[in-house]
Amino acid sequence: MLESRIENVDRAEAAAEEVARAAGFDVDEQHHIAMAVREITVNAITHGNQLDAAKKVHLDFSISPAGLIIEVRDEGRGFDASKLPDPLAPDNLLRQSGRGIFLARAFMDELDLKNLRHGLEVRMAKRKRR
Amino acid sequence: MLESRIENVDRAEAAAEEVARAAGFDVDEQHHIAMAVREITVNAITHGNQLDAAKKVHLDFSISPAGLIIEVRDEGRGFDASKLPDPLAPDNLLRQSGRGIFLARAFMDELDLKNLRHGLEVRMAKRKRR
Amino acid sequence: MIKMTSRRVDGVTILDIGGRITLGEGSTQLRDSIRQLLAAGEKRILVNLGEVSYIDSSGLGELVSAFTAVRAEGGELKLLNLTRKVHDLLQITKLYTVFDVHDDETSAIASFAAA
Amino acid sequence: MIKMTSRRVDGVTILDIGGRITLGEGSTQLRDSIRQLLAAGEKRILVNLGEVSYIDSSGLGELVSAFTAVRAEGGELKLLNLTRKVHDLLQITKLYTVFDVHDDETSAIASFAAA
Ligand SMILES: Nc1ncnc2c1ncn2[C@@H]1O[C@H](COP(=O)(O)OP(=O)(O)O)[C@@H](O)[C@H]1O
Ligand SMILES: Nc1ncnc2c1ncn2[C@@H]1O[C@H](COP(=O)(O)OP(=O)(O)O)[C@@H](O)[C@H]1O
Repeated sequence: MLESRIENVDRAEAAAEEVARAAGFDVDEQHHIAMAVREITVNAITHGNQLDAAKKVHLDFSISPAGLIIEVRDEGRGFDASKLPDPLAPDNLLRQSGRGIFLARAFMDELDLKNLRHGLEVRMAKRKRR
Repeated sequence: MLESRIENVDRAEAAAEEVARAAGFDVDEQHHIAMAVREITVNAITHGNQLDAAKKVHLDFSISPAGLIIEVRDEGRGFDASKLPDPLAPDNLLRQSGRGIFLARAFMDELDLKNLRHGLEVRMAKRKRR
Repeated sequence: MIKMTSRRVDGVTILDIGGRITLGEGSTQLRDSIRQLLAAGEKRILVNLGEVSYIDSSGLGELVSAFTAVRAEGGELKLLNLTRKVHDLLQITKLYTVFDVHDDETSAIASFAAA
Repeated sequence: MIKMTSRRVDGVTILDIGGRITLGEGSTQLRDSIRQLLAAGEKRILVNLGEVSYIDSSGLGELVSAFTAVRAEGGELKLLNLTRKVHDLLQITKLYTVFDVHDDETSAIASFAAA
């Protein structure tokens, strides 16, 4: 259970790092995977559940021969991902926020956002290099 | 990816412990969950995949408000769980082996074995105390 | 898990940071430090990230805010000693093109405009 | 991550174990140590588990095998200083009823039959 508290971000991140290690990713990849999970969990807790401790975050790690699949699901209202501003656009470069999903996407091989009836589901995948 | 090597047991165990911590379980519970994953992963690698490095173990951790669900799946032949000997029976007490599933079951709230077409799936659940 | 100390060399304030600049940890301290320096009239700030192990998007945002806050006061904020991780992060986010980044403290200090 | 040393006190061999007795780590060493002791004619063995942090089912199996191996040679194997974790494990598996378990080294040594 992840209550919507910021401390739980560190826990989710540490769990992701350890799972990535178990899945056989190297230390750089472990760091990138952990960071992606951090960013997406922060979003789930702040934007999704809006720090409402009654709302939870659901976290799923799946280690398979192909790599690692991670799903983070919150109980918020979701959002329209097609409206995500590009943090690299010159007008956005000096904005304080708006780099979380961008970074998570950069560090994973796949990142899909899906609005569920109650909440946002983010599904990320990282494939093993051979 | 978990290749069928014994080192990967330690990795799976460490991952389980960290995920259990992230899920908010206390240190004793973390240890018990990690130990259950260790026992079931050892079985998957030795009895299931029979140390064949070409065969993999699939590991899934799911943190939800209710607790933690863990699935371990191998690519072996499965077995008939109804024939599992009771390690507490007086005749079995001094046997060297046969305590793995028993211990995993003792440490988790639920443990179900399912023979799939190719391999055994063990699904374990641990609920949060309130 | 964050350490922040400042020292003054040749009219430039060097902010040495160590640890993590992440949401809830280093981000707030970084903001406070920059505010204090600006309140004290220090406008030439060199942020030494050599001992920073980790920056997340919140920490990056705080660095950008520090940069724009100092610039708004007519000052300059530059970066010193990026670890590989931090360097990669600035590259990916194109913030590398925003910041003046140095590897050598002496030449970094010299690069600030004279008072 | 496993330490195993033996010492002799009043005709009893005390095997001090530290670390993990688990598959691939401590289990094999434990088996080898017991074999060596039996080969050397040592049949009164007190296994000190005070510094053992972790035993898995493989380690438990190895302890049971050690117990039966020593008994088969007409000797005795007893346990000393269980941590709470190890104690719980022996309780759950009913092995607590198999082993003679002691908390005090002196009285544990005294409990062995005279040679
Ligand atoms: N779990 C979520 N629920 C609702 N909205 C979200 C969620 N995650 C992200 N968003 C929206 O997407 C925007 C961009 O997120 P992100 O790229 O992580 O940057 P930041 O969090 O810094 O704004 C957020 O500001 C928010 O509006
Ligand atoms: N993943 C598996 N695939 C096939 N057989 C299994 C698997 N896991 C357990 N078994 C069978 O169940 C038995 C009991 O397992 P367990 O309780 O863990 O004790 P042990 O592994 O010490 O024998 C094993 O000996 C094996 O025959």
